[in-house]
Amino acid sequence: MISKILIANRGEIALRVLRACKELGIATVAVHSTADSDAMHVRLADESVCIGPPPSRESYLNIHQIVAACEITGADAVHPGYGFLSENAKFADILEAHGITFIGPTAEHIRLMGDKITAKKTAEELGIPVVPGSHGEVKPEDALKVARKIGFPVLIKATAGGGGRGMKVARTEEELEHAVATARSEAAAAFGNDAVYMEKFLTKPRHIEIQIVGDGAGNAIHLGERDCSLQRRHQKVWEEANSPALNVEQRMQIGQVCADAMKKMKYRGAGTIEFLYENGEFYFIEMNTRLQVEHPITEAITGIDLVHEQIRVASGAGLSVKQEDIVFSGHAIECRINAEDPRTFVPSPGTITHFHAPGGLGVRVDSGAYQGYRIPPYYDSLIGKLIVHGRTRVECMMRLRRVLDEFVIDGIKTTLPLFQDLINNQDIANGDYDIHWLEHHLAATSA
Amino acid sequence: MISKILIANRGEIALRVLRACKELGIATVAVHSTADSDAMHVRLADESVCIGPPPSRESYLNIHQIVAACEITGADAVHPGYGFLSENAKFADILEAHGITFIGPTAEHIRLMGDKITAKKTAEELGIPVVPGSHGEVKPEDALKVARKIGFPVLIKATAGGGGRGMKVARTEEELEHAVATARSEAAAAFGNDAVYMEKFLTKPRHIEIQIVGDGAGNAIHLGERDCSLQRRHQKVWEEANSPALNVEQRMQIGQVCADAMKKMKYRGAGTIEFLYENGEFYFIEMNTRLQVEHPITEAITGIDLVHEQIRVASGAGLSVKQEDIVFSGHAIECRINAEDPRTFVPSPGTITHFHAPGGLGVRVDSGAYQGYRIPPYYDSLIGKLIVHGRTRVECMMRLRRVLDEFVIDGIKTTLPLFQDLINNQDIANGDYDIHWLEHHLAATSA
Amino acid sequence: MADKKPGIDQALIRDLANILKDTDLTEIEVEQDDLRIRVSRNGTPVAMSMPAMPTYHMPPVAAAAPAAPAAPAVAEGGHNAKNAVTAPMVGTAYLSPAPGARPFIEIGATVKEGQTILIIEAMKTMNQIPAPRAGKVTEILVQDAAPVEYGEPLIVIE
Amino acid sequence: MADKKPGIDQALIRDLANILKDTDLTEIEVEQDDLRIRVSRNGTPVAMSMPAMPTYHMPPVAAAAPAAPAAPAVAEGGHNAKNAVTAPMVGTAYLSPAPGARPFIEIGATVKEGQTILIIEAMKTMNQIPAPRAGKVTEILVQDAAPVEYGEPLIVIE
Repeated sequence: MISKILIANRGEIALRVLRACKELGIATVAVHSTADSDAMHVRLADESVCIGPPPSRESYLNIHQIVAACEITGADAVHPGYGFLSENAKFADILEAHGITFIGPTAEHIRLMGDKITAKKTAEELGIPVVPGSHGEVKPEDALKVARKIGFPVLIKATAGGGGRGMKVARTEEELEHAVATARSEAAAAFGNDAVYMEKFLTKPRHIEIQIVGDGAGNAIHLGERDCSLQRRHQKVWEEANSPALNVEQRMQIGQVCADAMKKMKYRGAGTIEFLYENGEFYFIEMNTRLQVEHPITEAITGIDLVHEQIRVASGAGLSVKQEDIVFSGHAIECRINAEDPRTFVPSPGTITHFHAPGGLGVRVDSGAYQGYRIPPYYDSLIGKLIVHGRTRVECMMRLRRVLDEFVIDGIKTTLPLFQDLINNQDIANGDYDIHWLEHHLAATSA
Repeated sequence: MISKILIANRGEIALRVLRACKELGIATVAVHSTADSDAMHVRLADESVCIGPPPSRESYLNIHQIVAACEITGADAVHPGYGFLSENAKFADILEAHGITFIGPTAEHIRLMGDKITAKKTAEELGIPVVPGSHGEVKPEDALKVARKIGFPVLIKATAGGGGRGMKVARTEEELEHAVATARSEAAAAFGNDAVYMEKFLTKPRHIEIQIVGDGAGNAIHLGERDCSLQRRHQKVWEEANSPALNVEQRMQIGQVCADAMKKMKYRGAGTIEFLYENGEFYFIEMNTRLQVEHPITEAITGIDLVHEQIRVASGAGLSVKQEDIVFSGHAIECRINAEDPRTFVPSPGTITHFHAPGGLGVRVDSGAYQGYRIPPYYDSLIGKLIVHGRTRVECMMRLRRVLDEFVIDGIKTTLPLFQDLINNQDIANGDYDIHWLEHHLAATSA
Repeated sequence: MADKKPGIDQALIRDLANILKDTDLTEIEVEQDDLRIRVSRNGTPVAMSMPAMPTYHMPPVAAAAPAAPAAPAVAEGGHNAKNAVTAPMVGTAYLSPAPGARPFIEIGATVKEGQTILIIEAMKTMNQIPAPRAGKVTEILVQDAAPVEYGEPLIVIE
Repeated sequence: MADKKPGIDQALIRDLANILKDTDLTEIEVEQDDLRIRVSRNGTPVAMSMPAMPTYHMPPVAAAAPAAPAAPAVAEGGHNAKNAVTAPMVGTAYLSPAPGARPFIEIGATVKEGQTILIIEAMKTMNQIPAPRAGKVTEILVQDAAPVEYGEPLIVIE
């Protein structure tokens, strides 16, 4: 069993993990850079160890310092949170070599899913749907046959390519010949190689991801999906569970596919399988072999504490629930509160002069911020997450609206006003958005 | 339909009601005394009206001022919260006469349940179990027969009595004759009338109450029970749902009895039927024809917003759920945070210099307090409620323990330390307490 | 700076108060020659505590009630709170006994103690509000048929 | 600075307020010749924000790291942070090369720059910590075999 966990992270996720540990009666060690000695999780931890100066590579990414902190505190397990060392296979290896439990998957699985090409191949072998393509070069004379098999629109890409050159979209059969020819000549010019291959082109996909947890011994469950389509520069901004786009059958079907794949793989710990979703079809993008920022919306609709589960399976205690016991109840939305200008998204570190979290039914705030807390300028700008739950999506949205009116964070700029804008938007109200929606919306409203 | 609700209350419950209104898209009017102009719900309301000076009788209990505030703001309904005018039948009558909806039961039902004797009679007629007794005078020669029917221990009371005189307990048949004789002679001496009657005597009862909601048209549901046995001077301190003492059959059985009674009565709105519970039996104490302070624990385990339901039925929209759709999920505990010394319980009004609410999964804070808020000395000392939910009672208790460590309220004394004491107590951990437990515990620990 | 010797330099105090406000300080103390001034504001002025919250008020009732103990010195509107007659009840204020009739009072009028200065209607009842003292009406702060809350200043009698 | 004699130098007060803000102080008092100015803000010094929280630390590591930018002036232990040699890494400090052996340094000893003053063991590796400068050892702040965190003061060389 695990008796003392070192939390190898900072910010809201370090606090999140600390809370789970306390609720399981497990002692905690906070490690922190000199810039984070006032952090809330450092104050609340049973023990704390300063592991280096502000730059992450000298503190939160410094494997030696973290292992040394385990040694001097006697921590027998490490929770890596997300980011930093959470998907670092070498870290997992070193911890294992020192007899310290890494709360996450095996180093082998981290490596497997850490490489995009291997990950896609593995996913396909495990029965997870991937973007259909030509599996190699397509000759002009075969282009139509392949394209018909994939289904229009298709994307023609240089096999040697990258950066958009030698890349063309064909939306119809009529456009295909020209697109292939152009792509080939561009590829020849750019890379000295005119070989192209073909993939399905998604015009308005949603980002939908499936939460899974495996026990490492062949049992695995899924906890439904999250819709994270609202993104800015590939950063998720607003997440929902369940997705407004899926029905129960779709949810349970793709969920089961993912759970089955994880069973085959004997995956251990929490993980997320990310898809693009369009017209009823799922296309694998990647797998994150760690906790996600947006995991609380899954917790809201299932009542299951994912960090508890991570710690359980890491300690060999197995999963606390069976698939058939999981009930999806209501709807949840998470808003990521960043210390940023809500229009320009320029980071806004500084001292929080007033902080008042909203309360009442169906509201969760995960934040290490407090009145008087100084946000250090060295790390990312996420200072808190607001998670709202309701019996229906409408109830959840109405609740979010009232909650946004109550949340006070002063002294710095935050993205709260962005959510007050979104909550009043008709497309958002309808759940009618794709991965491009937010960028378009921001461009339109800033013009 | 209701379009604008005047909230005829203050403090956390005014904020609670305001939140529900906002989530339903209903405009709000806060009324307040001059001492409460800085209250959070006043700041958040769409409109506010100052209705008088600090003393309650000139403001929150001043029916004329509140009705006038409805008139000038055009509010078409009033939510009375709890306390103040919430169980004032005259207020309900006056509002009705002015064409304003009272969000609560009919004045007739308020009156019926407001009188203890009528309430008990009504409850009995409706099939609700009451304390078994002799229904009138018991002669010495009939005492044994009656006592055997009721079951020992029994309480012998002067029919003309009060204040404990002419009151004796008989625990066994052997004690009965002497107890009756003593009670009669005491009664004769004290009241000039030696008539006595007999009731079941409860030695270690728990306080268990059933939450009901009726639509006023003959439909009613129950939302399970709350165990409010932990009391100090008849003030509830810590409440749980479900009760650690009941099993599912007992819960559903007494719940159904209460729901059926409310159907017969055509009760409208939320209400609570309070019982003493001992050895598997329920004994009616009284009915509260309003929202209770501790309603959030019921919301936590059912996901149902009771204030939404109150507003729905008041507006004639009926209940949003059927009995068979109600699922009791997990366990919830509420701690009442009072601005009081945690040992002497002397009120501690003043300015809150630091306020930081706990966060994370399964935590709800209902409080109008904020950093810089000055607690006025004119009203009760409840400044917030901490509600914690978990999948099991153990998870809930572990969560409560970690949450209590996070909650910061400085500048005044609060009862938070009392809960840190209770959470570490073995009897509390076992759920092994009755209505006398807390008084005994406090007496023992202060000695 | 105003030459108010040997009296107290009120303008200076006001300046310091403004600085206090602008700079978010809670206290300023200045000592120079024989002069010593200390200005302070205790704790968290309410207006600062939750600035991000929308604090809508019913427009006609927006003026801070001078009876509010929190901030009597900053009663809005600039009138002297001491001399204002405040509403003893919630209701609708009428400046004349009937629509179109002559108003009870006008600016510049002299009133006697007990003379009706306006009516507040509440719950279908017309309540005559008497002048609490004799004097000259210098300001009428409510409009005819406007809603008033408890403690709201109605007129100024000097 | 503006010459506003004999009036009060308001610009100075505003400047002090800015300093107060920038430095996160709660009070500044300045006295010069006949002038005395005190500005204060009872804001929220970080250390006060959450006093009710239990802030357990591992006992041997309890002393505030002087490298922490938050509170260099209040580094515990009373030693002069300027002259302290701080731990460049996390680990277990050893004052002698082997159990029972003579310690590397003693109080009062003179050390040369680069001379090993102690060892920090981390991840099974013994790291020799050299004296950053020559001087006299006036304090040894760690005990033999005690865990140390990054930035923790180890010894004082003066």
